[in-house]
Amino acid sequence: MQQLQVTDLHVEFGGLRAVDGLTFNVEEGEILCLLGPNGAGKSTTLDLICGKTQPTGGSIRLNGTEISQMLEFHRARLGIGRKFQVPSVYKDLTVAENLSVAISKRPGIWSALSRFALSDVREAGAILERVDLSSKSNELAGNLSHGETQWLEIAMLIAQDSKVILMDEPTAGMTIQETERTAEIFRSLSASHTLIVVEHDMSFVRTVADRIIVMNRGAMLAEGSIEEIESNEDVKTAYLGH
Amino acid sequence: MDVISNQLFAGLSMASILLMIALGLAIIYGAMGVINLAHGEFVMLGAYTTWALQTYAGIGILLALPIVFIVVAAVGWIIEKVVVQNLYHRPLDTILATWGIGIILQQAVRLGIGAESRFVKGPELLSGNTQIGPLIMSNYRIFLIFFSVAVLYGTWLLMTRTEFGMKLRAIIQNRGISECYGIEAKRIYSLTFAYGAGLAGIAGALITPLFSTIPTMGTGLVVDAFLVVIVGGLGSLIGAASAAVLIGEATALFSIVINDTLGRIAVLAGIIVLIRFRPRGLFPTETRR
Amino acid sequence: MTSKFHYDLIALVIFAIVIAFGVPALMNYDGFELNTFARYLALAIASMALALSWGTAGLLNLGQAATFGMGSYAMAMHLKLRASDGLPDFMGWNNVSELPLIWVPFESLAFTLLAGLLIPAFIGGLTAVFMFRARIAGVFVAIITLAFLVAFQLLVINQQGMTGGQNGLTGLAQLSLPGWTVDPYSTGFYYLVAGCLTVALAIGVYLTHSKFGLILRAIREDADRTRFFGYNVATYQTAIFCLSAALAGWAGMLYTMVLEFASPTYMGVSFSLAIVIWCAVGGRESVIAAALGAIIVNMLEGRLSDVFVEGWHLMLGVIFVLVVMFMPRGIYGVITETAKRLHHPKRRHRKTDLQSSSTKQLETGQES
Amino acid sequence: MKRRDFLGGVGAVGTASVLSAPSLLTTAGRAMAQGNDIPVGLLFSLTGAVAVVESTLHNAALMAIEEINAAGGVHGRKLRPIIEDPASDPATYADRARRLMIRDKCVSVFGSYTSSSRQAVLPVTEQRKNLYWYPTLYEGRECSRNVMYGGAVPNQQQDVLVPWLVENFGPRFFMIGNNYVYPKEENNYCKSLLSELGGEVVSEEYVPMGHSDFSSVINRIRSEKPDVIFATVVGDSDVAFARQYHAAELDPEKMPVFSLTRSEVEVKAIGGEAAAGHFSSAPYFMGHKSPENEKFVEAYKSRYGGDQVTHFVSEAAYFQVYQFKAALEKLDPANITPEAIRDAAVGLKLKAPQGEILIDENLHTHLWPKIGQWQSNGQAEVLIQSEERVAPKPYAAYEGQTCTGEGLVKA
Repeated sequence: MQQLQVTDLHVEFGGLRAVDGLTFNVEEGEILCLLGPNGAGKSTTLDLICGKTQPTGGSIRLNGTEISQMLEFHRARLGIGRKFQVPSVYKDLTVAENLSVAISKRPGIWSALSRFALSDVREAGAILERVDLSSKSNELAGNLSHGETQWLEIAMLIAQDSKVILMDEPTAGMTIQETERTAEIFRSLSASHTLIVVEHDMSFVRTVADRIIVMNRGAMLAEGSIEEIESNEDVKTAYLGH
Repeated sequence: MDVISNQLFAGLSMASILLMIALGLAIIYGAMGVINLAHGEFVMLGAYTTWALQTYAGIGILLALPIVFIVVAAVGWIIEKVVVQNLYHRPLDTILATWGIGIILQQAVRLGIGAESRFVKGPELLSGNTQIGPLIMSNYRIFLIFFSVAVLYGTWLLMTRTEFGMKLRAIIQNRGISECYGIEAKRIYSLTFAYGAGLAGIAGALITPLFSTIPTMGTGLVVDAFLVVIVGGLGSLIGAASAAVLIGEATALFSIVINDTLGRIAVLAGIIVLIRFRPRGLFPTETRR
Repeated sequence: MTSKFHYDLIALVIFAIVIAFGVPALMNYDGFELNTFARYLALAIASMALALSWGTAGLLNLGQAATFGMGSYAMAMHLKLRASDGLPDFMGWNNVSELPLIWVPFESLAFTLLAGLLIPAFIGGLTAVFMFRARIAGVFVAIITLAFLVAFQLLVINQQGMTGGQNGLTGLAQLSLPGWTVDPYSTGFYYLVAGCLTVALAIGVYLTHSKFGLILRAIREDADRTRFFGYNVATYQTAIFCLSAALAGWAGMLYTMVLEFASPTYMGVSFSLAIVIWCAVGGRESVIAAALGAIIVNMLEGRLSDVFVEGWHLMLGVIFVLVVMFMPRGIYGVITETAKRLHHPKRRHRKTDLQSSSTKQLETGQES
Repeated sequence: MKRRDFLGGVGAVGTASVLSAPSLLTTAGRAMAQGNDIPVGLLFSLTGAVAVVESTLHNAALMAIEEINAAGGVHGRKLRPIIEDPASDPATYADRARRLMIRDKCVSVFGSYTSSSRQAVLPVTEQRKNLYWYPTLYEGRECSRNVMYGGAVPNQQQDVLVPWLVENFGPRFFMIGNNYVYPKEENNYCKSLLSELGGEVVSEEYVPMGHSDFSSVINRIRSEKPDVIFATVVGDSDVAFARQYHAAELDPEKMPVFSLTRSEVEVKAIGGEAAAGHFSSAPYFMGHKSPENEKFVEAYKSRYGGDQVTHFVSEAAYFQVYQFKAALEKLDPANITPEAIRDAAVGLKLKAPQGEILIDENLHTHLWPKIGQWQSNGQAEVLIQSEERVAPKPYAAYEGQTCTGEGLVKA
C-alpha cells in the first residue's frame, strides 16, 4: 500500500529551486534512502514532508490525506516523525524527561495537565534498554556523549512511534559498531514503521535500504535497488563531476 | 491645512529626538544583543553634564557636545567593563542588570546633585522661528532634525567605512572566527557600548532646552526608544531612522485627530501589531542569523 | 515521581508551616506587622505566577502588572460599590450620572471573585494567542507585553469616569464574606492571604512537575523540536499565560484588600519590572523560590528604607546588579548548586545554561 | 543619612542569623520610647518623579520642626521627626504611613504633594484616627475629619483670578492640563465661573502625566489664538510646556499663560527668561512682602543654600507645623491624641508668611489669594492681592453639598 505519496513537489528560496518537481511514493514498512550530492535537496525534502518548510507547489499525501498545507504539529499527530541532522535533544532535560516528551500519543493540554511529568516513561523502559541508556535515565541530556545523544534521539523517535519516520544522517559521527547497531534497529523498526533516510554512508545504505532515490538539483535522478543505482551512469556523472 | 503641515513638522521634530536617543540603543542592541535599560540614564547623565558645564564653566550646549560625549562614553565604557561584559552569554539578564544600573545612576545623581529640576539655557544662535507660509518652525527644532540626520550619517560612516566598523560587523556575524583572526572582541564591544552611551549623552544634552532636567527624566524615554529600535529592525540604522519618523509622525497626527493620551495608546497598539507581523522589523538585516 | 518533586513538596510544606505558624508567632500576632507581611505574601503570588511563564516556559512577560492590576481593580470595584450607596462618588465628579454597565455585576461578590481570576486570564489569553500564533518569542514577547502594559495603563488612567483615573479607586469598604468582615489588620486576614499563597504554590508545584510543565520546559528549550512531536506549542504557551495571568489577578485582589485602595501604579512599568526582579532574585526555575524572592526583596526594601532613608534605593540597585552578576539562577541556584556539591563533592557539574534557547530566539527573533 | 543603628537590625544577620531572625522578620526592632519626645511623621518623597517638589516640602517642614525644637519645643517636649521616603509610589505611601501611624505611634504625619498619594494614605489615617497634614493645593471635594488641608481649593484659586482674567484679557479660554483629577476639577470650576461671566472655552486639552512634547498643543494654541491659556500642567510637564512655548516664540503679551500650578520651583527649572510675562495664581509667592515671609525665606536660604526657593506649597508645609505646635500648646501635655490636636486646631489663627490664616471647622484653611506675574529673575511680582481672607469651599462646584465640622452635609 502507498503510505506516502509525494507529487510534483516544488519549493523556492529567493529564486533558487531547492526542490523542483519531485514525485515519489513510499510503501508501508519500506526503508527508503535518499542519496545525492550536497545541495541536492534531500534535507529540504524531509523538511517539506514534516512541515518545517512550506512547499510552493505540489502535494504530499499521507495515507490519502493531503498534508502539505498543515502545520507541523498536525502532521506529527497524523504520524510523521523527524530526526534532525544535528542531534536535537533537550539538553536541559534528563534522559527520562526527553523520552516522556517524545511519548506524545496524547498531545493535548488536558491530558498533559492530568499526569505527572514521568508518568508515561515506565512504558518506555524497554526502549532505553534497547539503546543502552537505562543507567543514565536521570542524567541531563546535555551531559551525554555525542554517540549517546544520537541514541537518545533514536530512542525518542521509537517512543514517539510515528508511522513514517524521517531520518537525516542518523549515523553521522558514529563508530562502525554503533552504525551496525543502528542498522539493526532500523530493520526491526521497519516491521511496523516506514522510514525515509538521508544518508551518505554507503555501507549503511546497503544494509538497510529497500529502495533508493538519488536526487540532484532538487529533482529525482534515479530510483531503484542498490545494484541498479550503483550501475547507473547518470548517478556516476552527478557524483564525479558535471 | 495649516494645522496639518505644522503637525507634520512637529512629528518630524519628535522623530529627530527619538532617533537620537534610539540610535545609541540600536547600536548596542544590534551589535551585542544587550537590552540596555540604563540607556535613559545615559541620556540623563548627558543632560546633567551639560548643565554642569554651563553652570560652572559657562560652556554653551553646542560647545559642550564633545565633552558630554566623552564623559558619558567614559561612564558607559566603565559600566561595560565592570558589569555588562560578564553577561553577554545571558542576554535576558542584561535587562535586569542594566535596570539595576539605571537605578544606581539615577540615585547617585540625586544624592550628589539633588532631586530638583535643573535649568539649561538654549543656544542664543538658534533661538527664534523660521516661517514659510503658514508653517512656523522653531529654529532649534530644525537644527535638531538636521543634527540627528548628521549623527545618523556619521554613525553609518563609522560602521561601514572604518576599520572599527568593519571589525564590529565581523564580530556580529561570527565572534569566534573573528577572534581567530585577531580581532579583540572584548575591546570592540567596550568601545561600541561607550559609543552608544556617548550618543545617548549627546541626545540628553540637546533635549535640555526643551525638557526638564531631573534625575528621573530617562525612565520614560527608554521605553519609547526601545520601541523604535524593535520596530526598525535589529541593528539597522536606516530602520531605526524610519521607525522614528513613523512613530513621531503617527504620534503627531493621532494627537491632533484624537488627543494626546488616546493618540499614544493608538500608536502603542500600532506598534504591537507591527511587531507581531514583522517581528524582525521594518528593515531586517540579514547579517545576523 | 522524582526526587526533585519530593524536595519541592518538602519545601512547600516547610514554607507553609513557617508562614502559618512561625511568622505570626515571631510577630506576636501584631496587627501592623501581620498586615505588612500579608502584603509581601500577596506580592509573592504575583512573583510565583511570573515564574510559571518565565521560568518554566521561557516567556518573559513584562506585562504581568497589567493582569495583576485587573484583579486588583475587580476587587476594588466590588468594595467601592459596597462603600457607596448608589453611584460611587468619583463618578459624580466626572459627570457620570449612571453606573456604567461593566460596573453593575461587581455588586455580586461571587462574580467579583470569578472576574478577578477570569478577566486577567482572558486578556492574558488574548495577548498570548495574538503573539504565539505568530510564533513570537524571546525578547519580542517582552517588548510586546511591555507595550501592552503601557497602553493598558494609559487607557485605565484615561477612563477617569470609570476607573478613578490617576488616583485609582479609594475609599473602599472592607470585604464582607458571609459571617466575616475582613479587617486587613486581623490575624484572620493574614491567614487568608497565607492560605491563598500556599494553595497557589501547590498549584504551581504540581504544574511544574506535571507533564504539562515538562512540555513547557521542552518548548522553552526548543519550540520547533517540540512541534515535531505533535504538540501545539502555541496552545501550551497560551495556557500557561492564562494560568499565570489568573494567579496574578488573584494576587491583585488580595493586594487591594491589604492596602485598601487600587491605583494605576499597580499597572506601571516599574512595578512590572519589580516583579521580574523578585522572581530573578528568588530563582525563576522554582515557584517556591520565586515567592521567597518576592518576600525577601520586599522585606529587605522595608528594612533598608527604615535604616537608610536617603540611600536605600541606591543600595537596592547595587544588590540587583550583584545578584544578576553572581547569582544568575537566584537563591534557588545557590541552594541547588550547594546541595549538588554536598552530594557529589568531586564531580564537576555541567553549567546549566538556562538561556541557551532564549539566546537563540533573541538572535533570530522568531523561532523560525 | 543614617537614621538608626544599622547593627541593631540587618547587620546582625550575618553574624547570628538564627538569633536575629525575629528582628529581621518584624520591623519592630527599633526602640520607640525615647523619653518624652513627641513623634511626628514626615512622609515626603525624597526619590522618584515627585521628589523634585516633595523634597522642598520635606525641607520646609523639617526646618519648622527644628526651629520649634531650638526654641524649646512644646511644653518643654521636643518634636521628634521620623522620616520616611515613599519614593513617589502610592503603594509605598500606604505602607510607610502604616509604619508611622501604627508602629511609630506618631500623633500626626505631614506629607504628600499629589492627590493620589494622599488618597493612598487616607484609609489607614481614618481607620487609626490619626491626623494627616496635607500642605498642597488640591481639587477640593474631600471632607475627611482626619486630614488638615493647608493648600488652596478651587474657589480660593479662581474666585479672584477668573473675573480679573475675563475683564483684562478676554473671554476665550484655552484649557491645558495633565490628565488627572486636579486639572479636570479646576477646569470644571472655571467653566462654571465662565458661564456666569459670559466667557467661553475654545479648547480643553489633557496630556498624560510626565508628557514632555508639547508641539501639538502649541500648534493648536497657535491656530485657536485664545485670550487666556488656563494651565494646570504639573511638575516636569509644566517645565517642558513653558520652555517649548517660549521656544515657539509665542508672546506672553498677546497670549499669556495663567497657571494654577506653576511656582518658584518650576520657574527655576524653566528659566526666568522663558517664564517671564506669564502669570500664576496662588496664596503665596516668595517675593511677597511681610516680616514673616522675610524671616521664612532667609531661614530657608541660609539653611539649604542661597539658590533655593520657597513656594506656595513649601510655605504651607512650613506653617502647618506651626499650626500643629499651636494646637499642641492648647492641649494637656498628658493627653495628646491626634483627634484632640485636630479639635484644638479648629479656629486657630496664625501669622503665616502669606498673611494671617485661619483653620476652618471643615479643616481646610482660610487663605489670601494672590496673582503674580513672573519676572525674568525667576520671582513673581504680586499684581493682585485679595482684599480679604478667602474661606475654603471644597465643594463649591457641587450644589447642595457642603463640607462642615460634622463632615460632608448633603442638602
